[in-house]
Amino acid sequence: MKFRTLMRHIRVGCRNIIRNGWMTIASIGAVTTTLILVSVFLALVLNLNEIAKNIENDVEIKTLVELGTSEEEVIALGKQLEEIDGVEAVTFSSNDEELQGLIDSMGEEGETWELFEQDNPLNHAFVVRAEVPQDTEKIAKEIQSFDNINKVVFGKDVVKQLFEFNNYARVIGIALIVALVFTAIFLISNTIKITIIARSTEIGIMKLVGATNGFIRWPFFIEGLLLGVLGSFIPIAIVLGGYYYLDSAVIDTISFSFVELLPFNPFAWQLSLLVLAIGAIIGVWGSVMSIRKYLKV
Amino acid sequence: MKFRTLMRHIRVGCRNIIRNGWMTIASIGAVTTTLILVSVFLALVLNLNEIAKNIENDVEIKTLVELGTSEEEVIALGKQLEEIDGVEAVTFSSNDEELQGLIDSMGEEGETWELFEQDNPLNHAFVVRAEVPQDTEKIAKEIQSFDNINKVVFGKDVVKQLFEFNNYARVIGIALIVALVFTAIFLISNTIKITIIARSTEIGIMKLVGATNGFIRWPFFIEGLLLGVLGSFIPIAIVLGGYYYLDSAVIDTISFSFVELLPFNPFAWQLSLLVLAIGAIIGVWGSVMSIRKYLKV
Amino acid sequence: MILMKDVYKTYSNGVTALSGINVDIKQGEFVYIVGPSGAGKSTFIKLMYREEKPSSGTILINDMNLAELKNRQIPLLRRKIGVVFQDFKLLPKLTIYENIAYALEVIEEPQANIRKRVMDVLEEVGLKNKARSIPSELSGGEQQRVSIARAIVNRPQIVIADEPTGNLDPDTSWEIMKTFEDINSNGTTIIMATHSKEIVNTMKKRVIAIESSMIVRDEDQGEYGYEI
Amino acid sequence: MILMKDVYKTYSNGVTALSGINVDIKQGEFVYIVGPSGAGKSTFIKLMYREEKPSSGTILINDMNLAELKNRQIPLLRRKIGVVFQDFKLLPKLTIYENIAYALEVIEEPQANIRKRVMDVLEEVGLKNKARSIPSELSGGEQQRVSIARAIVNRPQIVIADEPTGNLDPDTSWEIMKTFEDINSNGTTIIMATHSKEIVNTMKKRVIAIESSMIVRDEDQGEYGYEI
Ligand SMILES: Nc1ncnc2c1ncn2[C@@H]1O[C@H](COP(=O)(O)OP(=O)(O)OP(=O)(O)O)[C@@H](O)[C@H]1O
Ligand SMILES: Nc1ncnc2c1ncn2[C@@H]1O[C@H](COP(=O)(O)OP(=O)(O)OP(=O)(O)O)[C@@H](O)[C@H]1O
Ligand SMILES: [Mg+2]
Ligand SMILES: [Mg+2]
Repeated sequence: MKFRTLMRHIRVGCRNIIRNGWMTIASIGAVTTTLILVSVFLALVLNLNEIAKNIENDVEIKTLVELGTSEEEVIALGKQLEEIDGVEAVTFSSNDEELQGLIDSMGEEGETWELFEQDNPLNHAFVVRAEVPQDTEKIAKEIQSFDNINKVVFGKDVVKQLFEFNNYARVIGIALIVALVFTAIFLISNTIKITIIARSTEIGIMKLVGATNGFIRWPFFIEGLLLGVLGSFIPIAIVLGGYYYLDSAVIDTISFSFVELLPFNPFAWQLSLLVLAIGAIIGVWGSVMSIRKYLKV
Repeated sequence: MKFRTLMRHIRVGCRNIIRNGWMTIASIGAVTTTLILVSVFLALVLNLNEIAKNIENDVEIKTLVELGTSEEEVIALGKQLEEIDGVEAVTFSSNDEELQGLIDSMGEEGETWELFEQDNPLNHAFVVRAEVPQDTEKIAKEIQSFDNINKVVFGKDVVKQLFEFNNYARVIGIALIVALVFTAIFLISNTIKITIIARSTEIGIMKLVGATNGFIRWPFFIEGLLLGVLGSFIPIAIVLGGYYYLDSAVIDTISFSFVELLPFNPFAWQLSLLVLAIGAIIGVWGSVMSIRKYLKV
Repeated sequence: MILMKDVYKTYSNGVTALSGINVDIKQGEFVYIVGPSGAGKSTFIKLMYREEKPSSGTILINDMNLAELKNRQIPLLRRKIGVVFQDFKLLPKLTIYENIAYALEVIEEPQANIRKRVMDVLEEVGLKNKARSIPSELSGGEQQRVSIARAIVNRPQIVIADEPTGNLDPDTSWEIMKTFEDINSNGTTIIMATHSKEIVNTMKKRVIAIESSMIVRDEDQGEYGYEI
Repeated sequence: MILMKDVYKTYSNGVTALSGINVDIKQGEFVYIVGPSGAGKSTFIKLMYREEKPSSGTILINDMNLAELKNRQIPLLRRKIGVVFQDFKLLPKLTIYENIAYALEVIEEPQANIRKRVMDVLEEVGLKNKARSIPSELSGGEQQRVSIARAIVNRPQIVIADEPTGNLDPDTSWEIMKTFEDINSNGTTIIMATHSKEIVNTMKKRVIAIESSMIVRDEDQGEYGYEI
């Protein structure tokens, strides 16, 4: 293809965008709405995923040391714990600290227990945190086999439920996103297909006056690209604007410690780029696929 | 309009569905995908809402009775508690029951506490449950002002966070649904609009040979209705089939007590009906709106 | 019956297609409109069935003032006028039968009548065997005859034909002209734009010649030609 | 140059439009195709630029065997042939200028050449002032002339015209015929389906008469008419 022909195709592609008026508006409208859907969803699911991770990270294993274990043995046990594969941090908590914690956690009712301060019936404890929360159970089992262990406690059921729930949620989230992206692809290329069906007579005429398939396809290629790109502008604006607003203003007023959004920079930018890419690719793909049928003979 | 003319319109509407071939398939495709999206979402959000409600319902207020309160006073207090506005149920739990509960909840570690069984330092307690979970805090305050109260305990922070979180989630869910329904409306009517733009020449010819606007509009009305109804078949099948599967098979394997789906009957049926109605209404509305432009003169 | 007074038509792109048209056509007349390509013949015709509005001037059809016609009255006007369009204007997805039947369906004829009338008129234009074809399966001349059939199927008071023989061979043209003469003799007004010198000069009728948007000649029993 | 041997064409709906066609047209000839409406003239023409494929038989154009032509070679064939379509086939959203320029753009002419050729050819058909209009703003005859202009703009070796004067008044028709004669005298082969007795009988050329799908007459310097 000669360079001037390429320029011609680009010119014609842009011209068609303008001349097709309503059809163009309708196509861009379809691209815009579907991409808004996709991007809002992506932002939501990715952030929920992040939140789920934060919650999981709060899970710890409490190792109670056998009563009457000597100080050296306790120190050795601490070392041993730190050396376990996948352990991130080990914190020691003496039986006095444990009692104080118990009293504190019980509030006023805890006062009753203060009488035990002289004769503490509690054990020393190690708080172990896993690098990967899913390893928690495995690590707990390993600790159980050590010497001088009175008991290994972690919210087994709660954690399991949480993980299970999070895993389900994550699978559902990813499934939804994949479904949504496919839906978007379908809807956009569907819309473009209809506009091209509406132009099949014109494509036929072009062929009759000696245009090759490539010559006909190129302006549609450009047009599809433009439709996709133009259609992704509003979704990107919404992603950037909305996310910025959420990130800075709203979150401050919500008081859950575990809710922490992915940082605006680079997350929102990456998402915008992704949306732009989806729009452009589907636009091109939709229009090129749709004319194929009319280019045969 | 004569009856035979109405029959003619219905016949022609059906005929157009068949003759428009690709356009019909593309339109139905758009309706189908958007309605799948809407219905899966509706099912999801409504069920999550239900789950959130279940969790909230688990919240209770524990009222500890002052040590040394006489039996009559305790009984009177129970009556008083039951008479509070918005209280659903009041359960009494003696100090022995409380200790047993504590011992049980602590597992093996709890054995240490068994020595207290002779000399129970715990209070009697009432467990109060609010009718509307959001009233919990208000009721707790009221109880605080009663006589013979040692302490009123409820997971203040946890509950508040949970409610807050649930409220946010619910608002987001409803917002998403509303947005999704509007998106569906837009996408479907957008698709139908394009197919009608593609037929604007034909509409012009009809007008030129003496057809009134009503005469032209009717078959489009029927066609839009059929598009909407046909397009809602697959989504309904997915709703019914998928929900039935989830309700019966999958949920059994998930072990969270608070996860309980809305019952298949009537929920899935209602949802199907809703989807059918949305499809039909948008189909009709989209096609009737879109030809308006071409009916002017 | 048809009266135009001081009619001007300028299209939105600035082209003046008709200027100062004055015409009076009586019930039952047969009128040829002649003139070179782009003179304004089709525009003249389009004004009568209100495809186009005049820029100024008065048009009366059957005492209906087209300037005062409400939008919802336009279909009633068009049902009284059968039009053969220069570009046929057939509905591409309907069969020939359905295309012609459409003109009867809009006036809510019973199915049985429709069937009979359509087959009769298809017989008349020699296309009975094409009833189930769609327009794109027809030759140019066949499509033109379908357009003619549709125009006359509901026996309108006025038949307006824009070059109805442009795609027809001489023999078929004469058959069509005979049909037009038949329905004209039954009292139907016929207005026909044409380029056929042979037809105009053989079948002598009133001739209105338009050139460069003006009527340059209007004579009964006229000859083809539009030079002044 | 153009050779048809035992060509049959039956459309998918069962209509036989051509049967047993044998024709040999030499480079530089001027041939009229005549025949009644629906005889098969347009089908005969459509076979040559491969809008339709023959059901059986051989067609050679410039020694290209159309039966063996690959899909991607079809555009090359069509660029050698300028076609005036019976229904014009203009691109509705392009201006007249753009419509004609399209035939030059496909062969990747430089812009400057395109501009000059298009304006020249518009001048030739008398539509220079309509260059910026779109087809729907043109009269029937004007659209037909645009189709003619597009067919001859890239100086093809063969010009095929399907009733190119059907919507034209006699004067304009003669101008177009003069243009055809001009390019024919420069060596271009011209094949023209027509219903105009006057043109065929005045401008004497080879006449191929088709009736009911068969060639019933093929004579040099023939007259209009297709009865055997
Ligand atoms: N819709 C339109 N918009 C703008 N200009 C138009 C329109 N229709 C026709 N014209 C112009 O108005 C003039 C008259 O057109 P009209 O169709 O009436 O000619 P005509 O006499 O029917 O010609 P022909 O014999 O070629 O059909 C022409 O110059 C044409 O270009
Ligand atoms: N695409 C098609 N499908 C089926 N039948 C067709 C098709 N095109 C033409 N025909 C039929 O084939 C026959 C020949 O058609 P063709 O167009 O070749 O006639 P023609 O000689 O050009 O007539 P006219 O002078 O009216 O243009 C006609 O009976 C027509 O109905
Ligand atoms: Mg005209
Ligand atoms: Mg033909």
